[in-house]
Amino acid sequence: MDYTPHTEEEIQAMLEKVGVETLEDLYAHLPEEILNPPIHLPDPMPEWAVLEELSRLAGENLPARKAFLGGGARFHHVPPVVQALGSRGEFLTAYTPYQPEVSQGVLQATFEYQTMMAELTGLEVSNASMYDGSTALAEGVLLVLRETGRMGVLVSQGVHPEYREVLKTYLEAVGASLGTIPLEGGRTPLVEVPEEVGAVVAQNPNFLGALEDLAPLAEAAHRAGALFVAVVDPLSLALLKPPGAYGADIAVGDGQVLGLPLGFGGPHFGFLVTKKAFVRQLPGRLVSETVDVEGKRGFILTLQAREQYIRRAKAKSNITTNAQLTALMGAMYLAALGPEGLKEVALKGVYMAHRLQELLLTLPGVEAFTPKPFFQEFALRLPKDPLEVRRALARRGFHGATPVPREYGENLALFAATELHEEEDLLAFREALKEVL
Amino acid sequence: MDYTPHTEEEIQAMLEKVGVETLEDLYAHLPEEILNPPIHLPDPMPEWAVLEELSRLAGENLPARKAFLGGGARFHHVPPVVQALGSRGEFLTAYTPYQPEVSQGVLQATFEYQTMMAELTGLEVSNASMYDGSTALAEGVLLVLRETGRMGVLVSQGVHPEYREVLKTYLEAVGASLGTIPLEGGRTPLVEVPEEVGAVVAQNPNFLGALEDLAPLAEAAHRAGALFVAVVDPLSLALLKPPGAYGADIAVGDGQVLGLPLGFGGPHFGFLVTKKAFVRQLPGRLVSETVDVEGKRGFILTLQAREQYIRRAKAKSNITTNAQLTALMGAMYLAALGPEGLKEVALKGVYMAHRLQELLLTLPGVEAFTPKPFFQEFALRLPKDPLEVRRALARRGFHGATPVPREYGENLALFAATELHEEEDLLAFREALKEVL
Amino acid sequence: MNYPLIYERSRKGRRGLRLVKAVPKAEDLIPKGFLREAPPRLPEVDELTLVRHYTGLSRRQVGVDTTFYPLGSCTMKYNPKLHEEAARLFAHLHPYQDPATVQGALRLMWELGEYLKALTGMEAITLEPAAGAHGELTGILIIRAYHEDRGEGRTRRVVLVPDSAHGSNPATASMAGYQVKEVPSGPDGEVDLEALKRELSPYVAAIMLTNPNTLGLFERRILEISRLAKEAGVQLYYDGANLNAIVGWARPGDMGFDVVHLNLHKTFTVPHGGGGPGSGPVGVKAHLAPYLPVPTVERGAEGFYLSFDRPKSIGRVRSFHGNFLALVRAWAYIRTLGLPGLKKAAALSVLNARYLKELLKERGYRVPYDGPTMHEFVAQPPQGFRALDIAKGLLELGFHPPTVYFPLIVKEALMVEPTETESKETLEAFAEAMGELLAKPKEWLENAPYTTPVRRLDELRANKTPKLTYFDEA
Amino acid sequence: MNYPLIYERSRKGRRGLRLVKAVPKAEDLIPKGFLREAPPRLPEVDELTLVRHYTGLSRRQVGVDTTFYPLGSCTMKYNPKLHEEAARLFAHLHPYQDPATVQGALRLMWELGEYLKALTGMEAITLEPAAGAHGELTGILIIRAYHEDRGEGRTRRVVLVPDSAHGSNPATASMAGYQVKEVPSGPDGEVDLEALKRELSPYVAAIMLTNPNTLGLFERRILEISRLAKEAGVQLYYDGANLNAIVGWARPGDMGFDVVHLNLHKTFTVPHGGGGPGSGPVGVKAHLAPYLPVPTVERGAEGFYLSFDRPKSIGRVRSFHGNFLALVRAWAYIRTLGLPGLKKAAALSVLNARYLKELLKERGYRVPYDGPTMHEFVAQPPQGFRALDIAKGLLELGFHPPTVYFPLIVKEALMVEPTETESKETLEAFAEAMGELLAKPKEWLENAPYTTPVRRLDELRANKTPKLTYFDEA
Repeated sequence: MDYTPHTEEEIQAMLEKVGVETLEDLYAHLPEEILNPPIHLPDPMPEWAVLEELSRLAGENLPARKAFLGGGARFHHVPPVVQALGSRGEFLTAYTPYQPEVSQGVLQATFEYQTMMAELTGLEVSNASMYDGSTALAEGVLLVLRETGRMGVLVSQGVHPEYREVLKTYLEAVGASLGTIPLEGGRTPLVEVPEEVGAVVAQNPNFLGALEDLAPLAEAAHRAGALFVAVVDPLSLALLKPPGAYGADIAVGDGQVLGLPLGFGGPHFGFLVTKKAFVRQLPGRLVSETVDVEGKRGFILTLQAREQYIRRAKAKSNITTNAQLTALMGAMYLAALGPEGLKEVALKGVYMAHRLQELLLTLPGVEAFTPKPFFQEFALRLPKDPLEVRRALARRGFHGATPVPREYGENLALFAATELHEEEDLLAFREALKEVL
Repeated sequence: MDYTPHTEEEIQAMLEKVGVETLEDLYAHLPEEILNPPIHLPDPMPEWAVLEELSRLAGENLPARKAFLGGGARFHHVPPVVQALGSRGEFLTAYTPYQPEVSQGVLQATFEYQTMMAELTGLEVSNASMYDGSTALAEGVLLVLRETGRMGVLVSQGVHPEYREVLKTYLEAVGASLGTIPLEGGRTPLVEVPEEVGAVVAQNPNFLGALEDLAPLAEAAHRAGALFVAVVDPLSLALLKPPGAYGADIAVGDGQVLGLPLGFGGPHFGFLVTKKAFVRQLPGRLVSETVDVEGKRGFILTLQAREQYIRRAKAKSNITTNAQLTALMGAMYLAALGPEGLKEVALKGVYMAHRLQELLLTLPGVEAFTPKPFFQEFALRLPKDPLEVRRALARRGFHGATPVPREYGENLALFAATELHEEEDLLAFREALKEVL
Repeated sequence: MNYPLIYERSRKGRRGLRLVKAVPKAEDLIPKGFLREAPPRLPEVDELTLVRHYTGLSRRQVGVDTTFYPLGSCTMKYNPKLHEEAARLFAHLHPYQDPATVQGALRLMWELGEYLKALTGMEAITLEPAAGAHGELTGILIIRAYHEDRGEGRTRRVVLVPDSAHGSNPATASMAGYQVKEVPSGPDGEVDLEALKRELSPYVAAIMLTNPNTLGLFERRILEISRLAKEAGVQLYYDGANLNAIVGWARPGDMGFDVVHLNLHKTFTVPHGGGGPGSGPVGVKAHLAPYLPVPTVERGAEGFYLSFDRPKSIGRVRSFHGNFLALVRAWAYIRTLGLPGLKKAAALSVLNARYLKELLKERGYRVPYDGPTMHEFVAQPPQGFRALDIAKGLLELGFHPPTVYFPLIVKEALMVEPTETESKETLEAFAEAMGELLAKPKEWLENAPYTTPVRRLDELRANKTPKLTYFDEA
Repeated sequence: MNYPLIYERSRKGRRGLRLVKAVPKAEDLIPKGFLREAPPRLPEVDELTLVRHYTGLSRRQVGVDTTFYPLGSCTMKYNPKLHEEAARLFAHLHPYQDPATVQGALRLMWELGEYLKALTGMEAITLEPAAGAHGELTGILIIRAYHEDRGEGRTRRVVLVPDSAHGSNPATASMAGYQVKEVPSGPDGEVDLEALKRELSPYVAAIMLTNPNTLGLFERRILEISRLAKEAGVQLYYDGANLNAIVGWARPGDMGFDVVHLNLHKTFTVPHGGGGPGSGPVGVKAHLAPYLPVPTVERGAEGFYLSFDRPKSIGRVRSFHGNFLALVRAWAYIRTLGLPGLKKAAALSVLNARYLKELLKERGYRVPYDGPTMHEFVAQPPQGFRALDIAKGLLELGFHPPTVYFPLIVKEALMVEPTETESKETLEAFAEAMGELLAKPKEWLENAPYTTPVRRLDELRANKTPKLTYFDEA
């Protein structure tokens, strides 16, 4: 099974037309030394056997439907309606909409996505998506460096450690320097912003789940001529003050919490939203409304001079493939829930997370670490190595206690609760945790 | 969550327009005694909780992916491509195509289905589908009685016992009589067909899996002025002589083996195929090619004067909803495999079933019952009650040994193998059966 | 340009799905005499061609997912995508598995039966019938078995149906061997009680009613009808096609009905699938329980099981255990809405229909039986317009038309059922379009539609020289 | 009529999905200062409206599932539906689960890594990058780290790319802080070897090549190029966008490449999704393995695990473990085809392109670099025709056009890649259409398309006064 339609007769007729005798002849001009290398792959299988083998592999995993794991990805409901619409063949198998006349589906849906992300963040312009939250952050900071012409970046320790690592990789590439603002009491303190710093970055809710008032830091950044980049949880923005309202020039984040399957970490999507003033520095695709020759409304890729396939070495980024489909599914999720529905989902998780903390703090040796109020996750100090705790919980069929890197302190672990948890789930989890501590 | 779009304001505005004050008022003219009865239902749940509860229920089942169960439904591969195409929203949520201008999708696909079923059976006219194999048989026999004006039916014991039960129910309703031809040596013997008999019915492969040469019986039926109805396995027809070639006037059967999920028994689809001569007696929907006002080819429901919504009490059947979507998925399956692919699937199962019989006959106390050659299932006589054997196998994670009704003999069970089985599966099953016998 | 048939896309020797690696030889397994001489002429296409073909066909098709679809008595409401995922959870169960390995499936069936009994006021139920008409046949056979059991089988040979009934009612009665007699509707569109009284006799086996009826009117004298029926020893049959109007608000059982069939693909959101598969459970009062078809799902000490222990049963009506995956969807729907949700849905289906009726009347449509209609109503275009042309004109304007020419007692009938899942502005847009059509030139209307995948088709030709397969010479 | 925006379908107070029964109050949980003052203006729609909106949008969109889509260098091949079902099996795994509970997922990643190494001739691999360009950046950073580690980081500041390269190549080099220098193509369309020699120096860090290149030509002097690179201490980078032409037949590793990125969404059938998500694994030779990003998947005594033990690593390039669900699809593809299937697919992708090239030449199209092209080729319309008009004309005839105006070294370029999953008659129909366009009146061409959901759009207006959100005043 190779999905090719050719019959033997057709292959013969086509070979004749192109003037060669065999399929091998099509490769005759390649250097002989490299042709037909020995390659060892498993034998082909019919599709039912592939599915069977995959089911076997899937069976070696313990899916974590009602998990209490946090750390930048959480268990939320994945609405079947979004999955069904997002897997329509036309959305799934289209390319980047370079021919707008036959791509209004993707283009209009992207325009709507851009609108929703701008609304959530309180900013003006969203691109069509980035790979994930971490690369959205890196690209957002690079945008700032281009805009400010500075090469210094100051990032709060409250930003997801993996995001900071990715940022570091990207910044080293362009020779920019990266400083860190250590958390104090689980929150980002107000610091002086040195002159060489172009971008100040903080996360809200931060990696430990705590809500932060970032307005003073944004103001400090602006006073120093820098721009402020906020890393945000899009679900939280149903409830929380949007970054645009506390002075962020750029908001970035990851869309997984908007109803996307966790998929062991991806694909989700990253978003990057900013002010109109910076639009010409924006990496990635952008869709604009326009009209056709008959005056009918239509949508089209715009400001393409920023992009690699036009601008090449002078492009704002090398990004081409992004996370279009998962971003559209995020938009479908937002539309499916609406402002009220989204707020309810946010609130329920906040409530359950606080309740969970309360319950877990009754266990001996467990101490609070993340200050209140937090969003849907929080860190606790455990009396044991969190790696061991996580494993012992898994043996009991529970997933919880995401180990927190040592830089934040010893024996810390993240716990999350969402709209999928009810009181009895929390109680059962507490019992399990009690047993393993 | 009730899937209604109305806001409170809209409801008020609409109530005003229709001249009542509350929703309750819409029921004010119903007799008071019956209004608002006490009804106890579980509380509403959000959809994630519904899915959770369903997953719990699904978890109480042991799905039978590589099962060896037979009896008119078997485990075959359910191709994802067919599932994906069949679940396109337009196919899923359309009604009966009474408005052909906007229903060419369903209509053309049905026309193609009709063609494929006619080809498989070697007959001329297929209706658009019946509920399942058993009701297709019942309706096929009723067609014959209308056509012949006789009230007697002779059915081979080789016909699936549940189909015969359904036939009995339908025949009693119209006061027709039903006689049975007992199997001899696992096959239908040639018998005299009495004059009052309008329909003679046999199944090939029969309920025990054995292949039958039904030409002599069909001839005997015709000699007596009766018509011959064949119950067939559509997958087998990739390989076997079609009923049209051995004298069947009508072929009926169940489509599950054409790549449909078992779904604990349904929905599958039934098919009913006959000769053009009998088309005006055919129950159910029929699609014909025609042209539109511009001469463009199109498809439309035809000969509707046969149907209940036109003919009412004089209709050929009361059928209206049929199994349109599952029938279309059967046609998709046939098109996905093509004649060669279907033949390969049929052959592999035949091969594996014979190999399975060979292996199981090595077990002490196990005796052959179905004569060779058979198709993809066969009966064995076990040294124990098949109900117990089936349960003991299930405890070991195997599904096999469909109990055969006593009328065929004591301690008989059906075993099946299909394209999904390989030698190692058969060996593992033999070991399990050995342990439980 | 004609959209190609899959046969026209076929190429000799082309292969799609290959499920078998090493193919055994037929001759080694099966004697030649059993084998077919020529392979069946099935399409030979690759997988991409298959996908393009059916994707393209689906794009030539409308459904509730694309279009407002107000077919009267069909209840074209939204089919939640949740239910498709729900059904997938149960895809791989064999009907003959050991019952111990399908306890979840059996429990679901048992629970659904309890819910449906509660909602209809019935005392026993079968989930076996595969569709509404199949349920009707089952129900009427149960009634027949009851009369026979009481020794009245030979005398009670007539089934009464109102002249506004669905065609399946008389067709069912015929299939069950009954003579059908029509009862006229009164001037208010409800059953003419006096006429009914005249027909009631020891020769009558059953009355089949839809309530609300096909005019959308609730039979207000239903308690009297059921009292009269009971006195005459006549069983009262409830056609559940229109249950959506009253579900949760009133129960056929409380109205005095003895038998009810439900269309899970109408009231309970199982998708119509272009005409099926559906599901048609039948609920009965206790006195009819002995006659239910087998098997039924029962709860015992060791769990749930399929019971065949029903000596007076009418027998089997279908193989296996009914359209189980349809039952899963109905279960999910009921559990999602609960009683409050079901009642709200019903009431809004009525409100939507009433509202739309007002809008259409404002635009010049007539409503001959303009009583307190419920989930549907029957309108007529103004004098001089044909229902058919209105329907075809609607297609051009992007709407699916209502049911036309039914019920038969209304000329040029347009039977409109908007359902509760449609929004106020959709109803308004539809009414707007209906109004617009009346202002179109006659010729425009008679030739509509124009931009659909095909235009008006030659039905006569299809009837006179039907071409029923690709290879048919017509 | 404009297709409505979801915002235009929105109604104040309307509700879709409700996931929470009892809603806690915000004020009880979070101090007011943290709360937003006004809710975000998100659409307020019911579920049916949502379904109709996006179903309708999808019907205004073409994809491989609907249409021949011969975009050069994009490899728009069939995306098996099997893979969607495969991905669903792994939907609910959290990236931070205990590794003991994700052994199946880790094994799949490890196995895929082994397959890709075998197919590219590489010795170590990362599955982390989320797309081709992301893989490019990763690969170039690895090269940079390597040079820096050897103390040549400060001198080697130039990356060479051919003038026919994908735009992402120079853009990537820039992002990695390199200066980009273009190497001209020779008259045969391959890299000008003499020009390349002139550019090679101790200041060069890497050469980025696509092979076959964007003209569809295999760089026949690749072994000499790689020898020269090696001698000059320059790392050779392979852009995998065009791997589909040679997969199984020849390996970048054997050609002397040091780094390879793969586009799983091209060669390995991950659907493009309207522009992503994809996946861009990067394979390297052993000397570059120390610099791979973390984490990598390793096999140990206790099973599979994520390894962070790579002290010279360039660091992380993405959160979590890459686009895992894309990896599942690629794994399924490779296991379905095996080596024979992959080689056949590659060869037929070449045959299809060669065949189509002949057909287009017969119809008057020119092929400026008409060498032994492989999976794609670059054509030009006859004098006087614009590639853009040909593209728009194709839309009217029901085809998706090829890539236009790329590569930049060919004027009015039409870059055609049919892929192996297209049938002979599809290629013929496409060529027929291409021929037909040349016979159309100039005016017809310049105004095409006519019957698409929208016609030619005002791009200038979008650029000058972009309107980027519904609420944007433009």
